[in-house]
Amino acid sequence: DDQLYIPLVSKGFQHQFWQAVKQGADQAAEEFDVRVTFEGPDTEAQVDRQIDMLAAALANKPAAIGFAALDSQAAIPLLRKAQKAGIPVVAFDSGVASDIPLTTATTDNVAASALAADKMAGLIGNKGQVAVIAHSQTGTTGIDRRDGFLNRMKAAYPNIEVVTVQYGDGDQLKSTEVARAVLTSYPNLVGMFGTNEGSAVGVVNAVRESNVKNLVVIGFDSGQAQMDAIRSGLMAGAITQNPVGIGYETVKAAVMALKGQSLPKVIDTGFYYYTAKNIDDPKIAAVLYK
Amino acid sequence: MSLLVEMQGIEKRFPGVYCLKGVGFELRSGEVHALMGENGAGKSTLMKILSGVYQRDDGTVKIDGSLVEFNGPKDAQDAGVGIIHQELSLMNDLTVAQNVFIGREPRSFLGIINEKKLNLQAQEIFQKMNFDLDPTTEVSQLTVAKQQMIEIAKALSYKSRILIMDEPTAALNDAEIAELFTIIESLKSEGVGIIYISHKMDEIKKIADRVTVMRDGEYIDTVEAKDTPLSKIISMMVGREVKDENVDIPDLSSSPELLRVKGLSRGKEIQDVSFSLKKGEILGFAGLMGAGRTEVARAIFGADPFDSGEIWVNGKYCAISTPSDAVAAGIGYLSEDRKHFGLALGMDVRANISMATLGRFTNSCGVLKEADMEQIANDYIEQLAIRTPSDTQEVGFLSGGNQQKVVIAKWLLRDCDILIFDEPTRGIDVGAKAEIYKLLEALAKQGKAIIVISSELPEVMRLSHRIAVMCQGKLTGILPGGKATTQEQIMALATQ
Amino acid sequence: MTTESQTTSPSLISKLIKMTAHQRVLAFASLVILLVFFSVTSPNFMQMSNMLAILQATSVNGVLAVAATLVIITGGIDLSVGTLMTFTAVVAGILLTNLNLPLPVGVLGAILAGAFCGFCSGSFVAKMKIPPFIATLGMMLILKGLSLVLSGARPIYFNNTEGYDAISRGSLIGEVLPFLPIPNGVLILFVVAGVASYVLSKTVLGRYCFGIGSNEEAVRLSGVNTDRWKIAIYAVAGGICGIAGILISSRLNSAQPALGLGYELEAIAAVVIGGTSLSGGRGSIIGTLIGALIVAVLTNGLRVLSVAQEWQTVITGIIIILAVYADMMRRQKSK
Amino acid sequence: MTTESQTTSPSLISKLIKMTAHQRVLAFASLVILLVFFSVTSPNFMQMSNMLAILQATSVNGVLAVAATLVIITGGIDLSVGTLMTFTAVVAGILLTNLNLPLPVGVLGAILAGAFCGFCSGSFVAKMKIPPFIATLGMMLILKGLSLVLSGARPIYFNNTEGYDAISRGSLIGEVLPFLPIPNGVLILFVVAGVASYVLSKTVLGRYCFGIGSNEEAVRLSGVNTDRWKIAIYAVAGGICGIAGILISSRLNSAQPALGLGYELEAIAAVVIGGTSLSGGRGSIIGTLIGALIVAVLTNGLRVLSVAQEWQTVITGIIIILAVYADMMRRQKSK
Ligand SMILES: Nc1ncnc2c1ncn2[C@@H]1O[C@H](COP(=O)(O)OP(=O)(O)OP(=O)(O)O)[C@@H](O)[C@H]1O
Ligand SMILES: Nc1ncnc2c1ncn2[C@@H]1O[C@H](COP(=O)(O)OP(=O)(O)OP(=O)(O)O)[C@@H](O)[C@H]1O
Ligand SMILES: [Mg+2]
Ligand SMILES: [Mg+2]
Repeated sequence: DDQLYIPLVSKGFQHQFWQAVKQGADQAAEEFDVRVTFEGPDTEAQVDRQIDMLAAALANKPAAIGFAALDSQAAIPLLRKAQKAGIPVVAFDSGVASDIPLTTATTDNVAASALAADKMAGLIGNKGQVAVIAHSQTGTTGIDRRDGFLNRMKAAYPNIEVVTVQYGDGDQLKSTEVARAVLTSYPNLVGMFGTNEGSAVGVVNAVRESNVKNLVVIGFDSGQAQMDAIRSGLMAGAITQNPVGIGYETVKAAVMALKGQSLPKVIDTGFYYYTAKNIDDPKIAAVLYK
Repeated sequence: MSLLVEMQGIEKRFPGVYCLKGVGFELRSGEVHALMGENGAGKSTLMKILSGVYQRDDGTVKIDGSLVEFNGPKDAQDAGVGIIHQELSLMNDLTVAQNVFIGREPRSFLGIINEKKLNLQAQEIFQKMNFDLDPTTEVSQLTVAKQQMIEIAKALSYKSRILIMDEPTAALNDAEIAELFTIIESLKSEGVGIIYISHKMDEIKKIADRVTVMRDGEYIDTVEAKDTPLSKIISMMVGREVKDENVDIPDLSSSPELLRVKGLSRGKEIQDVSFSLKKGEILGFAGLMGAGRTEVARAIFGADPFDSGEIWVNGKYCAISTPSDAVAAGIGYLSEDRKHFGLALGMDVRANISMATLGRFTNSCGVLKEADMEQIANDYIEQLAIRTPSDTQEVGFLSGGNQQKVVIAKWLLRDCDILIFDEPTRGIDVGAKAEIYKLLEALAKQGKAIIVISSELPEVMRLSHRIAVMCQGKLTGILPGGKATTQEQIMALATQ
Repeated sequence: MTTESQTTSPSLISKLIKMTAHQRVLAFASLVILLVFFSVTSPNFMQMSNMLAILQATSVNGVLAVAATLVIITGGIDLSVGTLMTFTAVVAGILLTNLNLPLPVGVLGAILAGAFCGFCSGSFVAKMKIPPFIATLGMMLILKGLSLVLSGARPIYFNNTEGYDAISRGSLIGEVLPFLPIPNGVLILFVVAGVASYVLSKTVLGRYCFGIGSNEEAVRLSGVNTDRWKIAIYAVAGGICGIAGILISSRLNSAQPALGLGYELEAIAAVVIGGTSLSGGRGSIIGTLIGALIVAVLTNGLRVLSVAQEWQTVITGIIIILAVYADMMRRQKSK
Repeated sequence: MTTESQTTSPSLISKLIKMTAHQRVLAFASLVILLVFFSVTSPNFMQMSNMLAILQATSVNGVLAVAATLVIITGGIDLSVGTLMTFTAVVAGILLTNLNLPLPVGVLGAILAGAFCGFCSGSFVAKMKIPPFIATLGMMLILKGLSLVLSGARPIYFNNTEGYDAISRGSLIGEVLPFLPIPNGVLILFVVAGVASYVLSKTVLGRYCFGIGSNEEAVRLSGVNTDRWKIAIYAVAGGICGIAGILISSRLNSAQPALGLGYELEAIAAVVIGGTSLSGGRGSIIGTLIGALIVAVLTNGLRVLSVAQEWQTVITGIIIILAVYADMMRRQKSK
């Protein structure tokens, strides 16, 4: 077939966030009549595996490439090779420390979790102890979301103490276990922030299992369980990015580049705070994945 | 007497080994039929074919006159063939009773095992054998001899009509052997046919009705046991006369002392054992099963710890806590259990022979001198007549007796001043045995000090310059060797 | 296996020492030391709710470890326990949510699916003579992929199935004894462990487990069809993983197709910490339970102490080594 | 180990068949079949650049697998190879970037750090009699934590160190033979494998590796200080992991502190696919290389064919089982 081939090398595959990105990419593929493949390593630590994937993608002589770098530097030699071969590169989710990618389809994770901090502060009356259950200690999204929250709390809310940051690897079961231990060690906790779907659902599970009342839970991303928790009031609200949009924009940008159209340096796909009130707004509902 | 088994033209090849070359064999009911031959003659292989462990390449097997085809040991069992394998094949982590009845546990609905009944059944068999053992003991806790008794008990429990015993007495002492022979007699009277393999020639005269001899994978002849002198059987086996002279005891009065053991003790197993050993001397250790001889040897060698006692080598106190200490002090120990303690079965003959001596075959960078090792290995293969296709054959594929020779070669090569040989001739054929006796004597003449532990009294008496007797962990006496001591004198000390 | 008391006067204390010196009791020593240590260092550790959290955390890993124990005793290894659990959870999800079948069908389906996968692994090992490591590694990859394929790479929620989450989270005991709200998941773990322990020590299957692990050739030479039994053992282990699949999906109220990778190492670790030998022939379910509890207490305790995560890992590593070392010493002494 | 030819006329063809039937050559069969299959199905597979990508992908896993082979031949297992690699990469990063020391110091430091960790694991196994699984699992956790602690949980970039990335990415061969730009990383893999293979077959260390794996007690009773040799073997394996640490950090131009988890299973898989027995006493480095290449070719080929990722996993699982099965059949026949 003579369809244009655009492989997307992502940071992950099995997790819902990445599946949503894939979904957006598939949508765009259909719309622009290109062939898209989507691949990512098992964990966000496997920088070298991602590079092997990128190498295999390049071997297939693609028309363009979408790439979400696990490490901002590691892939630069391969990207240079792509550049030399005239293959346009579109970055998504997080950037590459280089000017090779024509554009980056992303949202500001730091600003997004700073918003989570603001919402948390408002709900707990600007004082008390809160904890963070994060999904990764070393991955860029994990670091950005954690630090965005912590720095905002430190800078703007002196009476709020972030007592601990613990990591559950984004695994629902492990996050549940971690959150329960945090609830045990900090009985006076008033709020908890989970930095991705697995972490947030873990917090909700822990709250449910240990029968804690009056704890403000704020999550990140979407997914059925998280949306249910918001509807039922267990979770006050959550930040969502637009993963479907990220996937869609990435492929779209690649197609535009191939047509020789100019692209902005950054395509900001935006983020939103949603609660039980606005969860069904069409604008919000459109960016949530189940 | 009816023909129970008829094997004809049996052929079997292994890679590089033409093992059985058209062998025939027959067994009548109610007879003990001895199968004789040198190490590697093919006896065990023939029996493994009869018991369904191996498949033959050619030939026919008839049982009760009808042709049979065994696809596995189960088929043979169902046809009434039971076997005691030459190599112990027990499950070390299970208890004695569980071993005996594996596959035939008394079970109720849903496969729930009646453990009580199991132990009782085992107890019954042991009682019949006059063998005193708690059926709930774990097999790994037992000595080789007791493990051998369990193999026998297991084979008996099948109530087979055809019972193959492949060197059942190699690890046994006279008392147990006598016990086994009464059992054999009573089985005979029940019409069971028994195939008996052994390298202990005196046993043949005692129990065999007929003798079939094999050599180099070929059938030689079948003769009536009582009409044929042993020397004839031996020359049929070996293809020549075997002569073995009696011991002549050298004068060692001016010989320096090489080893002194003072007050060696550990729990009940070793109680205050003291003795000394001179350069050029062969000290035999006699005793019943479990007398503690192996324990003493292992303690001296540093293989097991001991509570108190001292070991002096060459007049100097020696702190030995590991085998490498012992070897450094010039002590070598050939274990009674070659499979577990003597050989790396997965490695080749050459590697096993040189295992204790690698330092001699390496340059300063730790690179091995393969050519030298090959040379030496082949020297020993020749000297000890080890039957193997080459020095790169995996030891696990050798016949039992040839495996034993490989361990002996390992220690001969190590050239220690003090050599402890624990059951060195276990499973070794008559011809080779005589060779090994001569070898030990030659070593002693060269100035080595040798301890020989053996459960065969004639062997101890044949070899030893002095005989130490042990009983229940104690050294009960040291007797002079040669004609000066009778079997009765030794037994008196061994059963105190 | 008896240890002799050093004291000569048969005082109460010496008797107590004698009692605790007994092998079985001492196996708990590391666990007890950990519990005492964390109770002393953190006031929040020794609460009913935290103890329940620890037990709850043990339940899934414990059940997987029980499955792994059976296979390891035969001298094999099962790397597929984690993804098999996930796969069976997905199967349950499809049966219950996508096909809307009644709850018992879903539960049974998951267990049977697990048993079938175990049967396949067992056949690879027994019939095709593939080393267990490879057979189950292959199975692990196959199941990892199939879970994603079957679920469409998204979680399946059990919202249609009334009472599904109660399987793990509800508390039958709590209904009778309100002060002891032990979750059903934990109850199921103990039932599974109890049955497995009984099967291991009292039935033919268990006997052959030990026999095959101890000396497979000897068992075969005794006329036992070892291949068939090995397959049976892997199938049983697979069925137990199916139970773990039910437990985890009930607790998360969803089948998460991406979960389960890495759980195999944790399960095998619990088994080995519990004193079961990887070379086969030796082991016990009670040991495995203790091993799983040691891991769970350690993990929870360090978290409750709010030790920084990177140090948690370091300390866990050290303590696992020490716990096993203590266990080795104990065994050596009791010999 | 000889195979007899069936044909009676000694024609050229029968001779050829005889030659290829030779054990060593046939070991490559699965690998060759995979290569041929992918070449036929995808025009992009058989390009120089893709072959180099496959080799590059093999290099790190290959070196780890070589390290694991040594330990596995002794009958042990090393679960720490992956995190040990990461740890040594972090050590190199600290030496070179944080302390600004010259390149050789960093390389040597990483290798020595690896050897030291191996020495520790070896001591746990040999002196404390801790099962290798637990000793190296503990080590894996300790090193995982320490890597995060030392690096402050963020990557250390080697931007100060001129030429660090050339260690893996540069091509000495390419400078001489421009049409064959094999990266140094691959060269290093082959050098490491060659040396390890020589050590295994020609030196005392290798002999004791096999001896200990085959029957440790028999070797000990031959007067060999098996404990000391075991420690040495683990230390050598650790040093090799240090080389892998250099390779991966040079390839990524950074030490990634969270990487490495899960790599142990892949390395062990390569070893076992290569025919080394997990029960010890048997194995070869060439087998391990083939095993690592099979995995790399399979992974790359399926990607180049653009198979959906979930199906990639399923197919990989199936083919690994089949490849090992073919290998088992071959060995059985050649017996
Ligand atoms: N599985 C095997 N593979 C290769 N060779 C074998 C195998 N089994 C036996 N052999 C060879 O076949 C020959 C006969 O061995 P067998 O065990 O039958 O001898 P045997 O007469 O029982 O000797 P022994 O008295 O020493 O027990 C030996 O040379 C042995 O090396
Ligand atoms: N591994 C073991 N565990 C427990 N007891 C043992 C073990 N090995 C030997 N024993 C016991 O130690 C005692 C001495 O056994 P040892 O093997 O030294 O006797 P021996 O005189 O060499 O006799 P033989 O070798 O003929 O059996 C016996 O009572 C035996 O049951
Ligand atoms: Mg024999
Ligand atoms: Mg003895």
